[in-house]
Amino acid sequence: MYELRFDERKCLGCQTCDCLTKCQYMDIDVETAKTEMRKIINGEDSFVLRQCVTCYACEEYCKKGNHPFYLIVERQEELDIPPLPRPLIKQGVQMGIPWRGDLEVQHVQEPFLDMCMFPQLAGSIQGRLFDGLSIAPTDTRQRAHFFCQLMYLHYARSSVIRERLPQIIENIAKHNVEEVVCFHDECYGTFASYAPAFGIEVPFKPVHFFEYLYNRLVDLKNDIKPLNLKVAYQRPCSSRLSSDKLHFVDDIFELIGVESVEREYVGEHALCCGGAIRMQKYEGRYELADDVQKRNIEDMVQAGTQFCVFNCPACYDTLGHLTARSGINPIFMGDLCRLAVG
Amino acid sequence: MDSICQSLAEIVGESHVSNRPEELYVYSRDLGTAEPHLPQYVVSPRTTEEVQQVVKLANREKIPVVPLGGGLTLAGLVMPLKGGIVLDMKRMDSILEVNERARYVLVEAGVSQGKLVAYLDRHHPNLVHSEPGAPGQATVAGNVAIHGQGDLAQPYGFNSDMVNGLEVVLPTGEVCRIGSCSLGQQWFTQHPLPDLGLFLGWCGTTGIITKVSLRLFPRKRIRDMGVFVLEDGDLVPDILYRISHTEMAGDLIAWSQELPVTVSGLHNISIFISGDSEEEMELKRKLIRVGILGEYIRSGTGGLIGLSANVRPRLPRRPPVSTIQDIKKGGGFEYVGAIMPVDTYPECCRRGADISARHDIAYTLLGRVIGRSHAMMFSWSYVFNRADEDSVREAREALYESDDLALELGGIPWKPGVYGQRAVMERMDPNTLSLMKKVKELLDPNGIMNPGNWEVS
Amino acid sequence: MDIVVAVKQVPDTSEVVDVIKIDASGKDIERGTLVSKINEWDEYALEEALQWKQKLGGTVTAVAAGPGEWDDTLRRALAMGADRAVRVDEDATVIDCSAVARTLAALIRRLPYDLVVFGAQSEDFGSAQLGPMVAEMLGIPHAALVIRLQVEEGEAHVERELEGGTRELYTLRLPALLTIQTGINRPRYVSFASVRKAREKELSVMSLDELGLSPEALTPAVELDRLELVPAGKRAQLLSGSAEEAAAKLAEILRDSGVI
Amino acid sequence: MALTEYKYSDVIHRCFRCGYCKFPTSFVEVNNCPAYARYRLESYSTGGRLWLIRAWLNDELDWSEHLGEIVYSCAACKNCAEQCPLPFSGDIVDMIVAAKGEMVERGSIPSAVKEFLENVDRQGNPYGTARSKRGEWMEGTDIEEYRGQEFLYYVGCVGSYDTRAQQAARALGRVLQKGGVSFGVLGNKENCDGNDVGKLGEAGLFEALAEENVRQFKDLGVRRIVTLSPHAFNAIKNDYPRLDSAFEVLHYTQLLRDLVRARKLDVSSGFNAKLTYHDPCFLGRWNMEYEAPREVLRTIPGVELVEMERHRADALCCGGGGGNFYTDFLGGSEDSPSRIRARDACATGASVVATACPNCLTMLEDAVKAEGLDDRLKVMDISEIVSEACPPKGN
Repeated sequence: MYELRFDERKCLGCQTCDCLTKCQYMDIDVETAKTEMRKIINGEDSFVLRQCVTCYACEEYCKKGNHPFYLIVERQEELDIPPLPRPLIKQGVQMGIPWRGDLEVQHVQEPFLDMCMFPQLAGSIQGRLFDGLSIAPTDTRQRAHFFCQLMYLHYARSSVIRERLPQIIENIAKHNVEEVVCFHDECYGTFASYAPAFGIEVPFKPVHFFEYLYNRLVDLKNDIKPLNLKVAYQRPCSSRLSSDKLHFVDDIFELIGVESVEREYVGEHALCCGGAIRMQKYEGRYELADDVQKRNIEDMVQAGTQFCVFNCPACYDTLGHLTARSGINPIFMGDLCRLAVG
Repeated sequence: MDSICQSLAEIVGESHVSNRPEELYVYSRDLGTAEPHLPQYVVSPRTTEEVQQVVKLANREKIPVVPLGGGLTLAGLVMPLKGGIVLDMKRMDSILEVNERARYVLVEAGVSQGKLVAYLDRHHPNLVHSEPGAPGQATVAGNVAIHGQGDLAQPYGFNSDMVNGLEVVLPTGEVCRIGSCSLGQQWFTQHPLPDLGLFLGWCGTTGIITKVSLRLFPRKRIRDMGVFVLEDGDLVPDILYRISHTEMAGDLIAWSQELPVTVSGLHNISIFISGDSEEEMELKRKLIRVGILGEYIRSGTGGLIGLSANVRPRLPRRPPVSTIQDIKKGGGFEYVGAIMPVDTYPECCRRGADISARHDIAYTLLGRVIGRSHAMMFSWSYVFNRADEDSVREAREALYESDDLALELGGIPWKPGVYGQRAVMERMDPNTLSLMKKVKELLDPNGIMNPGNWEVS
Repeated sequence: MDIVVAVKQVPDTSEVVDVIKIDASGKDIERGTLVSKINEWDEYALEEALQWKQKLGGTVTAVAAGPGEWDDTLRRALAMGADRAVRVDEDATVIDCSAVARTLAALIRRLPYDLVVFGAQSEDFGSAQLGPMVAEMLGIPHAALVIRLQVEEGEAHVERELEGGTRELYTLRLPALLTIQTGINRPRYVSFASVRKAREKELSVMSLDELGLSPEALTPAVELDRLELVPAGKRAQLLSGSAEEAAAKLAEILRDSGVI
Repeated sequence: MALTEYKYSDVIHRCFRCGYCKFPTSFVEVNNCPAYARYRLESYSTGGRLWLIRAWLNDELDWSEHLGEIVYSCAACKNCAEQCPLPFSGDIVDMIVAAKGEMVERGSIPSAVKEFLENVDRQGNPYGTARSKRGEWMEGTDIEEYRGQEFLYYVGCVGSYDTRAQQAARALGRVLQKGGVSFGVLGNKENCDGNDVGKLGEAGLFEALAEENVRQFKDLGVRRIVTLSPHAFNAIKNDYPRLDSAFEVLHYTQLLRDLVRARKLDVSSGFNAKLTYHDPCFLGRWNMEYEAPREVLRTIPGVELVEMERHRADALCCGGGGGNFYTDFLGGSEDSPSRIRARDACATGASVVATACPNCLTMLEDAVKAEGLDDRLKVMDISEIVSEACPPKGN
């Protein structure tokens, strides 16, 4: 079966242990970090496995190209110390079960956009930015057949991902396209980071949604009306799996004439939306979620943010109404770009 | 038009009487699984006086009279089992009085739950009634006539316990008022007068309710809800007991259903709270979330979604919009509701799921707490395809089995159809039964009121 | 049972009386702007025939003596359910009733029939003679202004309408001819699609000499001198206000004018 | 036709008769379905109607004039489609129209409907008045015949023949002239648009009318059409394109909105009144145009626009839709939808109820009279209000 390709030697030889020392939710010095990582590698229990809020960030912090977060999740599952209460795990795992009909392969051509669990948002895939773009799924009854499964990293259920992902990849491959634009960067992370890390073959080339948007905007450069807005980007956890694509955020902002505000919780220091944290079972997580969201939004407000830009529908759902409450309009990146080209 | 039809037309006017096949067809059918029964006449009165004259005529001619409200009991209680006149009360739909200070509303029998909600929203934002959660055309009078409950059941009990007074037309045609209104006072109380509770729960077999005074309650500005998810249904009664102990919750509903697959095999407790300020809300949330649910969450046996100032609640509309009847793409839905001890929740679910499995219908189980865990209304719901006889039959059998199960587990079927009524009366103390019989004979000597229902042989 | 129904086509003047003009000849109205339709009485006759065909089986044949544009009306008859239609080609407007009667009689003699039905009269000339004349010529019994029909064992039991609503009940031995009064039934609607479909049904046209009739035989017995229009009244008055008010005003006017 | 051949045989049984179709979104009244409002019997509710249609197609029930009236009392106002929570809500009106179509094919329809259709077939209008009189509404105006102007002003049957609606037709003519719009009309050459014929289930006749109109429009080189009636607007916008016609069609309120926005129409004389607006179904629910008429009204100095409790997508239909302005299955009672609507309008305290549809105009006009409210409430078409707000020629 598929196994995590984790280079233990690299990790044990690491002098910085950025993975844990940079963590924004645990206060860990290098020495402790070394000890705890060793325990984790050896399959022993570690407070890290309990204190981890599953924000994915260590995947980005690790300079060695290792997969500390995937490893943590492996261990959480092996040692049966999941961060979530069991009923929520069961509920989440069942969410990915197709129950409203078999896969219906639509005829599509490239460019092709994979909507994953969010066909209901296909409405915003309109206008010149998306001319000639094929979309699947378009029907909510079909979405489970496209669900990238990566969400289960929050659930200590990496096994579920490995078990289902090959079928999902096959479903997408059935559309006979070489390149697949991923509406959600959770999908991009799945195909570009998770699958390789576990040796799961991906017969198509995933394209990050922002890369697609950027290229389209370049095509339409002359028709862009600069928006002159001050915006903040809410980084989703899965964007930690595609740091190399993060630059497209600023590239796009530049093209459409919006200013990314100066703030504390940006880039590496971005804060999680709090959605996953709030569901976790450990004492104080509910309050932690409140605190993280509060800090995040106050930071935006102080920086004079007018629009909070989202990629992840889950972040949008969790945080959108809160930013709105503070007078900051929540908006998806795609919709922001549409404003610029009309 | 025969002579009866003629005289009915003289009472309510031509366009509000019919003995034509089209009306008879529509009124011969219930929304549930009950077999059709043709009425001879359909009448839609506008005033108590018209109802009175219709009843006098019917009593003289010994023609059955079946009062109909929203027709949403689904249990066939408004089917003319022995023919006669179906009295569609929905045209009597004036809201006559709201007493803001004494917190009650006086309505005509045909006023719909939807209209009352809209009216209070608009004109009395500080008042709310216990809304039953049926489609909006369910009527206020129909609901109390069957001992219905609503979304204030946990704090305040059955809707029929919220009745301050009634106007009824007796089967012999007299108009009779019950409660303080019978002294010509305000419609603010039924007590301390001698108990005349002869009409609530009788499903229109002892008379026709034409006016109802219903208690209203403080309406809080902010509403919130959370869903507590469990794998182990056995924990539910205890959790309900403890949440109701805090006295911080409003509606409390435990439910478990097979579809959508996401929730399959789980038990959910929907917890509704309301308050006038964020402080009040936060206090209530904390007392429930931390005080009661915290230990389950920490042990990993329960998970909470919502019940936080920072999580947008997915509050249902009042009245809610239901689409469950379309699950089988068949436009059919009926449930057995029963008033059960809260402790029986786990067994109700286990056995209910078995019944559903036997009849190949996805299980849909729900228990709404009534009073401080004094009881719950537990419903076993079954969808069916109206166009497929087998599907209808399966559902009907499942419903019969559910009636028996409710009794077996120590509960009582609520607004049962004829099958359930018989099952109840078989188990009833003979003296109670004969008292019911005497009351019925006293009030309705000719047995014209909704005959075939609650008939003591 | 085989039934023959005679139909004619008339100008639609129901709602348009005030646009009718007399043409240059003074003997006819200007038909240019007028739309044609089936004669109302004939529609009831057809419906009655079709209903009896539905009950007893047999055939319904629609016949007419008129110019080519009358085929529209015959097609309509076919669309309603007639099995076939025959038109004798002649200009019915220049000949008189007796001539039309002779023509139709000649045609009907060649057709199988147990019952012949006509509309009681025509909307345009309204002479109400055609049916009876044809009956005489065919030598069969007839009844006019029939408002109820019952057919059994070779007999037709009919009810006809007299002054002040008095009724007359007859039994006629078939074959017989009846002229049908409006209101005897509810003529079915003829949908646009069914008219299209009816194009496949048989509509034959016969000439006078095919019927062995010489033009001389059809020389009118009655000559039309001229037509005149009734001058429109100019004392109409519109009453405004609610129903009650309008009624009150009307009553007042009637009282003043001594009508009541 | 047996139920199995009926286009909606696989859905029609899915109506549960939960009754949302009787209400507006707010649940404030149970009588937002015009036919149910009039009779208050389940048979006249959308659900009852669907159950009866199914029973009839299933041979559980014979056709009768009464069944016909129940089915044809549907004003096609789309409130049910708006409120029904089930996935087939968009098909409900078509389910009823399809049943009417079956009645039409069998030849069994209520007499009033038969008259309507035969009149349209013969004279090109439901009243059966001569084609040669269609243009009379413009006598005394200097409105031009259409000959290649930018807009064809399509008036429709009600505006052409109904004396009250003719006033609106003329008013719109004046307003378009004031706005410097280049337009012409067809006069006697205009034919019925067929919208209501279609809703009465006479698909054949509708197709014929549509083809004829499209042919005539094309022959005359028409590209842009402005209609007085939302009914015509709906047919030309949504149904004619099936005959590969590519006209740009506007309801006149949309054109007026563009004119006032572009300051091409001077409404400075204003109109001093507290006024409420009644949404015509074929402009509102059928074509989601709620804003244009309101915007036009708001731009008129002196107009104080107040809304009725039920408006926009929740507006109560006047009861004139689906041919009922002629067949009148909903008339003759204080529960007639038009009279309920008149009372709704009066309750706002407005002195004028404005609408933008000749059918609504005539229905409400009669209703206000029948209610004896004519001294308190004036019924006006927006074209008439705008016409009064335009300064007389010269300035």
